[in-house]
Amino acid sequence: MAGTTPAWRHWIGEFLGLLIGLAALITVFGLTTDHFLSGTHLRTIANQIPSAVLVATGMTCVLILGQIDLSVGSVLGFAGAMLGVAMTRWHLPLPLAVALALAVGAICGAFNGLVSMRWRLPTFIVTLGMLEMARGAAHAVTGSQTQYIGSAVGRLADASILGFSLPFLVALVVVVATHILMVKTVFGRYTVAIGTNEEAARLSGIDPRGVKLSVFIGTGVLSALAAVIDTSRFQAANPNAGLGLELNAIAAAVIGGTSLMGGRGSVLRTFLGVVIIAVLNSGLAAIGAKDEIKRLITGAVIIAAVIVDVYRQRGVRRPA
Amino acid sequence: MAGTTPAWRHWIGEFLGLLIGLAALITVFGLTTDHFLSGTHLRTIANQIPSAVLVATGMTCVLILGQIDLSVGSVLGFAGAMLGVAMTRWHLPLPLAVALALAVGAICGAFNGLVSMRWRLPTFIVTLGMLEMARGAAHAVTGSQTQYIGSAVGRLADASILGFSLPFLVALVVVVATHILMVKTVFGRYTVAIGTNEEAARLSGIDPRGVKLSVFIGTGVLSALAAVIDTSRFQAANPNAGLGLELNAIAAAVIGGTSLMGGRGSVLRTFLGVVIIAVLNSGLAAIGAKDEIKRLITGAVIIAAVIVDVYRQRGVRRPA
Amino acid sequence: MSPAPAPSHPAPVVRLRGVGKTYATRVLDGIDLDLFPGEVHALVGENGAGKSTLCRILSGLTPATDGGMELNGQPYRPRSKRDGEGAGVHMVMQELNLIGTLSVAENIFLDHLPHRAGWIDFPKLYQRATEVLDRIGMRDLDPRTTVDQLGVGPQQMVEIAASLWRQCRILILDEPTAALTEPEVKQLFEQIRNLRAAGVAILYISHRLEEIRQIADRISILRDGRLVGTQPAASLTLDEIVRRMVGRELGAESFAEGRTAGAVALSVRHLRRGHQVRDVSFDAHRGEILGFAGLMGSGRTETMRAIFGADQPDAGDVFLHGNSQPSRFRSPREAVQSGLALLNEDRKAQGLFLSLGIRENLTINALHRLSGFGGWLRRSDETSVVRSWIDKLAVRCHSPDQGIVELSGGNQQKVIVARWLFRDCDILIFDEPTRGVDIGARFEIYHLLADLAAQGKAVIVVSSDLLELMSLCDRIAVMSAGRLAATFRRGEWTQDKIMAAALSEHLAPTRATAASA
Amino acid sequence: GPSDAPSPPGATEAAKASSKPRVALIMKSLANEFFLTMENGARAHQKAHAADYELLANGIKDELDVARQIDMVEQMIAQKVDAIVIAPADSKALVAACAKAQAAGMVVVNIDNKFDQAVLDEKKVRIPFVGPDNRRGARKVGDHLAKQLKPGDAVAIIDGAPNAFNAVQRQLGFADAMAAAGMKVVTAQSGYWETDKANQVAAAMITEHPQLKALLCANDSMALGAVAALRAAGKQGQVLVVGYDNIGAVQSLLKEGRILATADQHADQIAVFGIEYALDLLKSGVAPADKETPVELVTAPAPTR
Ligand SMILES: Nc1ncnc2c1ncn2[C@@H]1O[C@H](COP(=O)(O)OP(=O)(O)OP(=O)(O)O)[C@@H](O)[C@H]1O
Ligand SMILES: Nc1ncnc2c1ncn2[C@@H]1O[C@H](COP(=O)(O)OP(=O)(O)OP(=O)(O)O)[C@@H](O)[C@H]1O
Ligand SMILES: [Mg+2]
Ligand SMILES: [Mg+2]
Repeated sequence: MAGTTPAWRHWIGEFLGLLIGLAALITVFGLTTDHFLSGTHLRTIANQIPSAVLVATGMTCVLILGQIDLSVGSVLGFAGAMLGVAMTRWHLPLPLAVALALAVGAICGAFNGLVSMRWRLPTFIVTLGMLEMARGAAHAVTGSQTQYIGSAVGRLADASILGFSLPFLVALVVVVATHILMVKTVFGRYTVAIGTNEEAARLSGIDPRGVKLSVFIGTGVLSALAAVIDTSRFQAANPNAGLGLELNAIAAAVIGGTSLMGGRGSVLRTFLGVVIIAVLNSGLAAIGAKDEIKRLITGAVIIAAVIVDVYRQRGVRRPA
Repeated sequence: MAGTTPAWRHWIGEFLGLLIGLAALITVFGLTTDHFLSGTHLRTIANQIPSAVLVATGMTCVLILGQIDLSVGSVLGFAGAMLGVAMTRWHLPLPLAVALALAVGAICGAFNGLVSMRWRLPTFIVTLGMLEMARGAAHAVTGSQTQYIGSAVGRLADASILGFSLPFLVALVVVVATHILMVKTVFGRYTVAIGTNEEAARLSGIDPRGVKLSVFIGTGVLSALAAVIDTSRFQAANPNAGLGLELNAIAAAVIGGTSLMGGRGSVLRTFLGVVIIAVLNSGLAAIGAKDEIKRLITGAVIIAAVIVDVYRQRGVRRPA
Repeated sequence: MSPAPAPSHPAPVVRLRGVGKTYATRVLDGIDLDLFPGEVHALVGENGAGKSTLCRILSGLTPATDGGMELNGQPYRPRSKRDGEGAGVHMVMQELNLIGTLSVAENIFLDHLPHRAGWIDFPKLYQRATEVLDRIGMRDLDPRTTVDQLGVGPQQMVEIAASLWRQCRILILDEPTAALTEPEVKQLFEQIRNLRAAGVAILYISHRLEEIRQIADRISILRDGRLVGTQPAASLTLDEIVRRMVGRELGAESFAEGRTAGAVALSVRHLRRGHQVRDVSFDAHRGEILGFAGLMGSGRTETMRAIFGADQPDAGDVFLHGNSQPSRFRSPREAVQSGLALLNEDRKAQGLFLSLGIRENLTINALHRLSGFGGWLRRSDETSVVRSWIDKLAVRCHSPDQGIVELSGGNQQKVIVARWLFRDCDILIFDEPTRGVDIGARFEIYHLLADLAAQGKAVIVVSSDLLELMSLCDRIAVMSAGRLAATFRRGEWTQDKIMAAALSEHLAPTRATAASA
Repeated sequence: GPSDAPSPPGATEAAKASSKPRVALIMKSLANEFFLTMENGARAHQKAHAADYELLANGIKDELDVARQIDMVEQMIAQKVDAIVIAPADSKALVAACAKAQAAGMVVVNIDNKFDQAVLDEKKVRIPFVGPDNRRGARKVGDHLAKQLKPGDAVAIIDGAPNAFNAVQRQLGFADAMAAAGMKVVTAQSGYWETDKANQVAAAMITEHPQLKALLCANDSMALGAVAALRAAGKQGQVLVVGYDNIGAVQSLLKEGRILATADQHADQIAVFGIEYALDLLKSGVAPADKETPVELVTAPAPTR
């Protein structure tokens, strides 16, 4: 975060490794497939990632805070389920149903934050509990049935500007806004400080509880927003949505250089992490690689991306 | 870990919360079902947990070391797959095939350790990569087919003493041995030291690399041993075996009071964590509760178990 | 200037020639230094002069950029601390480096745990630890205690104990006494003298120049990374050391003049917390500096933490500004909002945000003064604030965004002092504010504290350095085993009286072990 | 006496009714609508025949968690149930456990996913099977699709989880139908039964193979993902989608013609057949022959293409 290099060099340094990795991936897939490099395909990828971006953004903030949230995927499932049920069974209008879904996300996040603070529990375990509970709740409210909603919700995803869907633009706005929040505001500074040394922050007169609670609620709401987007893309709410998303989100954040020890991370770079994973998945599917090969390559690329990032950091500053 | 309280009070304090929780669970299920409290049933549970115990034991050591290993489940799958293929396709004798499986575990563990140390990568990401790669490898070697082996391998699991299967006894021995290793030997103390403050340990003249590598290899071998046990119980090797096991293992360790920040944890208490989870699963199945209820209860019990543990710790020592 | 030879020892154990080190800037340049067996060689210099860096090079923690070293006439190029230790060079580092979850005994012998085939011989370990602890006067410390239950002082003693049992040829002590009170310092010096008699060369760093005059045979003075000179200790007066260190006269100033105590700002009544704080009552007035003296573990830190809401007291009340309603702070945040400040003694664990820069560390608790609507930070305002504090306290750094880890220990301390000064509180509690701070900057801090008091703020200083308290305070409260044993006004006190009060509760000895924990 | 309390029975009730046979139904993932329907069908049947038997229904969290399902069988052995009706998550790995149950004197009926014959032979056990033929069902769906295409058209298959038996069967059925009609399968990849994963795969397939005329999905959840991918790519109506399972959510898609066809395996009946088999066996002790349950092709009433 700190550095004495001029701003532009700093920026390039921040993103260079990731951009090189991304360019390399795109080149490889561009050369080995016919249509990968087409505008349509890249737009297709862009329109697939919004929910992953939102969830990874929330996860990055939680990780910067020195905590973890394993429940993001389940909360996505639960919020989507509520949206689906609200529209298909209770026939609520779309705005109300969306508000309900977001509220569900906020409540789950608040639960995570409050319970872990009240009893000073590791958030790993509280959110692991929430992972189970929210998934159970998603199945309970839907009766484990995918709720087909139809175009009533689909129009959210269909709106587009310059071929980029509304969800993609929303995700971009959220990323930029969160980045600014973390870098330019008191709140962000507190988050970083708490993630670096919570005790020192507390003794400096910061109340870590408010910050923690806000970050967890924010993450819950972002997961719910992702649920709204997914539901509108599929025009259906699936109680299994978001299964295993937590590891993906963490992987994206870590590829983007976020530290699991807290205090270090950047939402913008997480965004690139998400894009890298999405391009990789999409490229492998375009090649039509066998499933086991896909896994081998995905694993190797995740590790390679982080290695590249380590060299980048060496270039910019010596490791602490 | 050391303390000035008399040894017996120390021991009771260490295990009291967990034992109370366990007793409560058993009582509840004993009252609500017919056959839960039968010797056969408890023995059945005992014979189901060995592989979970082994994996959680390895995970506990990794967590004490201040690292994490997300690949345990996949390595279990891969090692089992190799065992299956070695016996069904290459017709290796059982001891050789088992040795091969253990070697696979050791190699995966060594990869995790070496790669993360060579490039100073977070083990979260390296083992996440290994999670994908080992699962891919498991599918590749088996062609995604479950390998049926038959009684050639089954006899390992069938051997029993006093109704306890050989695997259960093996798991017990491993738990006790690992506990002693961590508490009574130089190696164990170094593990704790590195997990608490790697830099300080390094400055005290400890070389963290050897310890780290050993712990990762050990964890890999334990996962492979778990694979051998599972394969012999099922008489078949399934390339999907161990899916999602990493979170279970971490949950068991954390329920047992292991800190995710490193330096704190006990293999014996992790064992109780595994037992609690197993009893819970088993009891819920005996009731035949609906799936979403099961999930809700599982989530709540995980959180409750840790809350009980927090109160226990308050009783024994002031929080640092 | 060429190094002055120590007359009695013809062959140096270590010979440094032209040693230099460059990070972003040049921090050490052309150091020539000889260490002779059986001498205590003091290294003095301002914060950031390069003392710790020199020690780090000598012990193998970091390589020199240029120059060479010889050990017993052989070229010496350690590539790690292990290398250095293999060659008989040991060091007690400036910052605490203990393993919190391990026992005292395990920490002392961490790299040489007595064992048979890997099995630790615990009885032997505890017995040897007890012996080592005995030697430095820590008889009361149970070697099985977990280290993170100890305060900074005992931890420092454990750290020292961990180096004293070693067979070494060179022992480097980087500010070992910064958190210690007089009895411990005495014990340490006794051990140092024993080692000296056994022919060990000791490189000793401290900002307490009185100590240096007591223990050192020769003194090397560093300024801005260069060696100003090495001379026999007997040939240097205190003033001369200071002048050559700082490059100017500091003069004999008093920091206690021209103040009149005003109304009561803080009164504490019957405060209790566990065994460390037992019925403490006192008043702190506006416009005065109240000192807290006491032995290590006497409960000063615990008292301040309980007042500040960092720990919850078991009983007792805190009144602010003569209010009849007690204010009980449930968190440090409430205390800060009511105008209290507490600077912690353990800067690494409780003060610093190690992976952040000077900027973030300095402004963290006064961001409301640097932000506008919605908490938007005015970065340029912040930069100028940070710069002004860097200038005011002479923090040695090359940019406000330099990582705090890259600063020398004393400069880190200044940043944290600046944090609380900038926050602008009415009642300031400083626990060991000059821990590791050089004499020049110490005077700066004294000036600042005196100014604050003169402005009508209430200032409380907890310090293990009695001389510091005596030159700074209007009153000195003395704690002994958790009780307030005596309070002296300026003029009433003498060093002996204070020590007697500090020991008063120990006349009926109780084991201060962690049996209660 | 007869009681209409649903399972789970309380301890006292159980004691009262100890003469009733206890049947354990062990299913695959209850996160999957198909098995939930199966479970609901069974529970309804038990309610209607509460005097005849008690039901213990359990499923695993994740279809791939074979170990957990084996644990469950062992547990039911310990619980001394009278019969086990099982939809195995793995057609080989569960044989040993079920053989153990038979050896312990329990009646075992295999539903939904047939045990591997070679393994059964090796173990020398006979376990009656009640269930649909996934391959034949997929073939029906594929044949119906082929009628809407011209020979030589490019199609792609989105498979279920790679080593799931029914996934393999459905893939084979799809492939049979396509081969018979002369279609070209340009790519087949796994969507792991999930909407989201299938969506990603489908999106890549339709850009990489612009000539694609149809997507054959091994279940309806994945078909939903495929439909979304088409919509996002603006290729709705140009590429046909078929699914499998006939879940509630695809009904309107079928009507709108956005999904061409799916297959209905009558999940609610499968478990019921299995349970009735088990009860018969308990009464008579004579093992009935395997029974194939019907798979029906479901298409829109009037395709609006
Ligand atoms: N890792 C580093 N990167 C950059 N600069 C460093 C680093 N470590 C030390 N420095 C700089 O080197 C100089 C000397 O630091 P050193 O720690 O040796 O000072 P010191 O004399 O021990 O001071 P103190 O009395 O405060 O402990 C300081 O200006 C410091 O900022
Ligand atoms: N000799 C000792 N043996 C064991 N524990 C000790 C010893 N000295 C202090 N402690 C512990 O260390 C802590 C120190 O107390 P505290 O910090 O309040 O005292 P202090 O007067 O500020 O001393 P210090 O100068 O060490 O900061 C207490 O928790 C005490 O139990
Ligand atoms: Mg220093
Ligand atoms: Mg103190």
